[in-house]
Amino acid sequence: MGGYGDVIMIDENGKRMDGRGPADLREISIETGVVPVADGSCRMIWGTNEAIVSVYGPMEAHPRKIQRQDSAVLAVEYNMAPFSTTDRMRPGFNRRSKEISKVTKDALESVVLLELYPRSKIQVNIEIISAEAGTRCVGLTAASVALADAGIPMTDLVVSVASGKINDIVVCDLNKEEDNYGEADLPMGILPNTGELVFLQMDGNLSQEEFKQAWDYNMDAASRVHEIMKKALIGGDGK
Amino acid sequence: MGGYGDVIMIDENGKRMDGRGPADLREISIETGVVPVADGSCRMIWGTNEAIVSVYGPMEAHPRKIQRQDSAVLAVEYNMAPFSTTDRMRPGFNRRSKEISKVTKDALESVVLLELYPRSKIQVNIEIISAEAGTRCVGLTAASVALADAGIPMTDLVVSVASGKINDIVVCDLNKEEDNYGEADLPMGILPNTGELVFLQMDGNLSQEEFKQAWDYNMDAASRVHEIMKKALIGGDGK
Amino acid sequence: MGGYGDVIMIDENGKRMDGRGPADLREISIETGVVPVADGSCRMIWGTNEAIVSVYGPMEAHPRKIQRQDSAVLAVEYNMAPFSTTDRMRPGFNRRSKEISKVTKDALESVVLLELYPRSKIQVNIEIISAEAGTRCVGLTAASVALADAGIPMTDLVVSVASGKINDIVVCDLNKEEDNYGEADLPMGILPNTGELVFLQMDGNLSQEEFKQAWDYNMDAASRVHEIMKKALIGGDGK
Amino acid sequence: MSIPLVPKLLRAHLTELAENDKRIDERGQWDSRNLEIQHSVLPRAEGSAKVRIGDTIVYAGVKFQIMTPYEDRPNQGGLMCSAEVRPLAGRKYEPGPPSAESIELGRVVDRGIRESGCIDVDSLCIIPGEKAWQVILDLFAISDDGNLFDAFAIAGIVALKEAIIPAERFEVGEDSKLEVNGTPLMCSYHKVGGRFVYDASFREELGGDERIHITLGDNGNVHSLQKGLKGIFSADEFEEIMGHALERTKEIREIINSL
Amino acid sequence: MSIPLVPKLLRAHLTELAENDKRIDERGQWDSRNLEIQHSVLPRAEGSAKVRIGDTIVYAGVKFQIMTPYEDRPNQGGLMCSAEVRPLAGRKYEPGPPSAESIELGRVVDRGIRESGCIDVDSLCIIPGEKAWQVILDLFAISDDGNLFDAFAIAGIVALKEAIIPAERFEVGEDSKLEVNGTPLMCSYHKVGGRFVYDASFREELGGDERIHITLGDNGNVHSLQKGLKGIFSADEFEEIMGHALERTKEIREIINSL
Amino acid sequence: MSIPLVPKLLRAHLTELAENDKRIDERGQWDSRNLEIQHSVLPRAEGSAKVRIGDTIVYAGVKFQIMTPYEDRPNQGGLMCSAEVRPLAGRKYEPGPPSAESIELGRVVDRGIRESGCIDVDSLCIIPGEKAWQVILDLFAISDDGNLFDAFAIAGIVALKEAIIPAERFEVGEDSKLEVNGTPLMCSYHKVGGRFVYDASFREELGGDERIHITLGDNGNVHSLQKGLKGIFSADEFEEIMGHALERTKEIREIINSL
Repeated sequence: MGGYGDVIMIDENGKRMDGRGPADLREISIETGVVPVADGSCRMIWGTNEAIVSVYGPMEAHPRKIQRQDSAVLAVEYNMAPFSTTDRMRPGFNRRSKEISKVTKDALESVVLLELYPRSKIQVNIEIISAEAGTRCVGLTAASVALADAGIPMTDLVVSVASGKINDIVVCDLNKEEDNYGEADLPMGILPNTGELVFLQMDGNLSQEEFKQAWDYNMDAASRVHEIMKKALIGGDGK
Repeated sequence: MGGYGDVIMIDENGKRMDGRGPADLREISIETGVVPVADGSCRMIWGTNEAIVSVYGPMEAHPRKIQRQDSAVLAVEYNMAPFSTTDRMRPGFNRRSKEISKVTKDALESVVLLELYPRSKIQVNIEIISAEAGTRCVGLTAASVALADAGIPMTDLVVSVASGKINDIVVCDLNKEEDNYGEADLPMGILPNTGELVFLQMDGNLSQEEFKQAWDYNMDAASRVHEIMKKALIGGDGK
Repeated sequence: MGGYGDVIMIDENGKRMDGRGPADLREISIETGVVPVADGSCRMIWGTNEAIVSVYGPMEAHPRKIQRQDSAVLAVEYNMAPFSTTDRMRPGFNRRSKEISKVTKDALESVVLLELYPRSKIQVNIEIISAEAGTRCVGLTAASVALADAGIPMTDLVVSVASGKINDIVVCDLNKEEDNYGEADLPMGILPNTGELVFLQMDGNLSQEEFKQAWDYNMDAASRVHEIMKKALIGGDGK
Repeated sequence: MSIPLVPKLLRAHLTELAENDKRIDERGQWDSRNLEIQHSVLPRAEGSAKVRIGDTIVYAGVKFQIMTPYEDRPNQGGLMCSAEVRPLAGRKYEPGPPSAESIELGRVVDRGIRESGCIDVDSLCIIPGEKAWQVILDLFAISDDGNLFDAFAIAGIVALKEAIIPAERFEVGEDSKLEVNGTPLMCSYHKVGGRFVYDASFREELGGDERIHITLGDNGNVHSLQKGLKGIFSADEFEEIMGHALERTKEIREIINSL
Repeated sequence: MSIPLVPKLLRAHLTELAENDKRIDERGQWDSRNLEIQHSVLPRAEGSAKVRIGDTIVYAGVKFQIMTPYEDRPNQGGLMCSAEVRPLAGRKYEPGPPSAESIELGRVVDRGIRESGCIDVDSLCIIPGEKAWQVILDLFAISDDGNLFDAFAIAGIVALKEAIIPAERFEVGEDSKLEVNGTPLMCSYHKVGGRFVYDASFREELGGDERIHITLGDNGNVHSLQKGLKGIFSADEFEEIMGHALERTKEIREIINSL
Repeated sequence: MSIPLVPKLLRAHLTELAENDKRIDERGQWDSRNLEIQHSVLPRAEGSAKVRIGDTIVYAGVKFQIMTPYEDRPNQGGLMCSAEVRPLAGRKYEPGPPSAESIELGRVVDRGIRESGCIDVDSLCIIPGEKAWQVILDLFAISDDGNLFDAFAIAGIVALKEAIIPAERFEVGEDSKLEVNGTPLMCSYHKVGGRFVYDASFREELGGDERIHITLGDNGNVHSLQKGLKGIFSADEFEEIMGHALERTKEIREIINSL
């Protein structure tokens, strides 16, 4: 987190700079089928975040040494496009992207029924086209929609949201300024049907009480995002 | 191209700074067998360009995954030696060399009878020992001679020459100063027996008329270079 | 070598700055079994050098293309930990480490009975935890102890020591200051039972006479180090 | 990029179609697929465009950085053009360092724009010898159904033409529009079934031979040419596609100028 | 790092043990292996520690460099934390660029220390806008028998707490102790045989599912969390391990403070 | 570089020849192949040489760059020596990052020249603390039929000895000859069929054991040694080859000095 600072980001009525209350989400929309050549795909706009995800597979895993006898392998590429950030993001190896790719893969492997497709490979590509704060949540959520769009069986969708702390107050779904000057960020990946988790990260400084508040905000927000995901998958425009 | 500038590179009589007329080539010589350990090789000196090319193969392609069932694979490495340029050329990955390797390979694959050698590999290595302008043409031309020296069957040799534009006048075979200050460069790879093309690039600014003039210069020059190539291959010293 | 300079490193009585005479070694201790998860291991402290070596294997060599039909392959990794030097050593590719890995491998391959383990692999990892001068000697010596600790059959241990020249005088086992300001360094890898060599490097400036003196110092020191190695391997603490 | 085995059946099919003057998707030899151009699509870019040709979709985004001019050209800024085709855009693309194919792609699009002179690098100078703008044009593929070259070239010039130099954010003056003098455009031709066609689809590329890329400026001048892949062509063939490119670049230029 | 085939027999064995509330090495669910902490072990480092947890052994070393502060933070130095697990430490580790696993390892340990704020980067300034200290914490594995995360986290904070800024060697003043405000500590839990255990050994990791890392500060505040590997967990499970972590970090902190 | 299977038949043949005091190409144990040295062969280099030993052919070229001296040695320039063996020179060489073999090759040749002190780095200073010359010696193999080490070492010193510092082009004074004090030369020996031979050919290298490289200065002083590859040798063996090297370096030095 960027650190405390003297920036006032929430007024005495609990209104945030962009007009939201503490528990409110930014605007979200989801569209499937946006990569015509892919087996499944999804665009998710969340505030001014934009992620595009494509899914290819199940297909033959090659080279053969990466094949598993009793399940499919899942490969996840998370990447930020060079024009996705205010300062241009240089293409190439990036430790942050590598870690997010890994934890996203860990989360998705927990729900995809990989054992149905031995020796095959499912490739999930997450591209952040425009970044605002919370891109890993947008990427993971959009990836689960794209997998569903590709018809890959899963035990549940994954909804990922983050709450955090600004000016010592816990709020849901930090925007860019709140992320820059905030004091903590708690992204979670939630299975909406059971409330269980497949993804969890956190950094900053939260007391045990603040931590519980942020946790609850995320749980609550997850069901609202879940509704939007379901609408997008049954054919609505996701607005 | 380096851009226009005020440099006068051709006088009122059409004489260029090195004394050549618009359609004249620099001096060219070719020698084969210059890499004793190779299956075929060639040194081509063209102005103060010097390229050395070695050919290895047909030999077993390995690893096996690069093998093709119905033809040989052709691999081409174009590289500039560190001492080939006025400012030292740093060894290592280089996007320009990578592109030239690829288009040279594309050109040579068009004439080599690859289908005669299934599962095998032919390796062509082009090293620019001294660079003057037009190194890709020298490399491609020399490579076709080295392939012939290695006894690899081809439908035709490839003659590569470039014409360009200096001081708004189209001329053949730019030298270094002409290339630096010139306004366009049109390298072509020509099959001398049919006048067909296997290689074509161009950058700069040519009107349709200028373009046709440059094209014609190249066609014309190709037959002169072809004579030198044939002499080198039947045992002359290529002068 | 760092070059001559005006630094006085040996007094008129032949005493060096750390009190040693010309033929004296720094203090040495060896402990085996220091990497509990490895098949064999060794810590060697030599002056303020500290090397830790682990050996894994013989184990299956993979990928299969590195296997040899009639012997094991030996892989050696020499590396300096980032905190091993006064100025932090950046992790990653390093030409010096690559060369030392290779010559150490060349030396060890000369004594390990690789032909006893066809198709398998023996991995030797040398990590310099603290560096003082002579790390390649410490690494090679410790590696031969770790191989013995792993029960890998060898024709002999390898003892590696270096002599050099300071203030025009030949001395044994240069310390850090002597290495920085000295004029030559001659590291050798010696088989203590036969006096034969498996490793030899040298740089600097030695007359033929000085060279012979340094050679003799190394031969002599080798038997002293050999005693310490043997004690460590039969269960003493190596002091 | 992994190389698929040459799909012989596809080649045979394409040849048969060509003999009857047909294409695999019913188009005529010189027909383009549906072309859609949008601009101002990327909130973090200083200029941007999205181009769709059939099921091929690409983005272009312009960013600016401050550079120190080269010693021998103290009054010039720079233009850098970078093309990325990541695994998102098709199952054949793999992560990792750029393949020879995508290096060629980026360099050919770059040359078309650069050599047309539409970006006057002298206009990018801020303080001679000290500071100048570097224009970075990033081309990014979303979906590759063939002919990424033309899609990138169109998206690139459209993004440049709307780019705003963010001088205020860098504290070196007021924001202003990037000067772009001209609209260089590329037309790409692929030999499929023995004859060149315009705007080849992915399947045509897969079963085709060589391709030729022509970049022409406002006045029909040639700024860049490239022949790629294995194949032989004649002067007559080239003349025919050059003729088509002269017409087609005019049409696309009108669409762009009316955006 | 090569990926071993999932060892099914080991998993079955671990599940059976868990059903009887046992672990493979006889420990209870929340027991740690023997923990040994040494400091001042590296002659060339400005601060160092060696930690042994069972047969897992790691070193941490602190070095300092002089950096130019970033333009937007002229009064701040920097902290860099780098973890390396080289082939020395286990037969599964291979030389070459860091794997995704070791990148995660380094970043998770880094975040725990960084986010606790125990290093005040403002205190690292030497000359505002010109010179500041960069603290480099290198974590290095000697023997991996499981739970490198906790071993690195303990070694890291112990090494920082004894580090001396070598100002004299860099000719920028007198040597002084690095200010470290607090002792953030990580506790790691691994799901083995269907339940979380503390301080998993290598064999438990091999036959287990997801792991969770919790970093807590002196006052029990949360500074960093990370869930790794495939697996699903519930809020109740998490609450239980958080409760244990609150206790265990206090115990370890006492050991460290009494060194 | 791909590693060929040890060619057992070749080894057996070489051993048999050695037992009869013969070599595969009829040479005596200490004979060199034909040695040709040319200088001033590269138009773009500031100094250059071409060396042919039998069918082994190499080039060396010297270039200069301006560097900022290191802080602790403000009056010194630098010498960099880089060896490249690209696929041109033999079917076993592959493109890509340098192999351990070619790293060793470059470093051994470099040490021979550097440690002899023949380049006085103090003489390379232009403005103390600000500008100094960096001498770059590039060694480049054209055809590898064995003993690249000696070919590189000879070509390197010959190229350096004729190099002109291009001060005018860099606008820092007048061109002048690079000072080179001495002619360090390397002799390489390979154990083939159980005994060392001088100037091994490619086939001898392929079927041989260890090699030893000795670099001697004008007065017979030793400047660099290297033992490479698997193999054991005795003090007596070493003494014999050192004796030969003392003679042979004198012969080559005379050839070079008479060029």
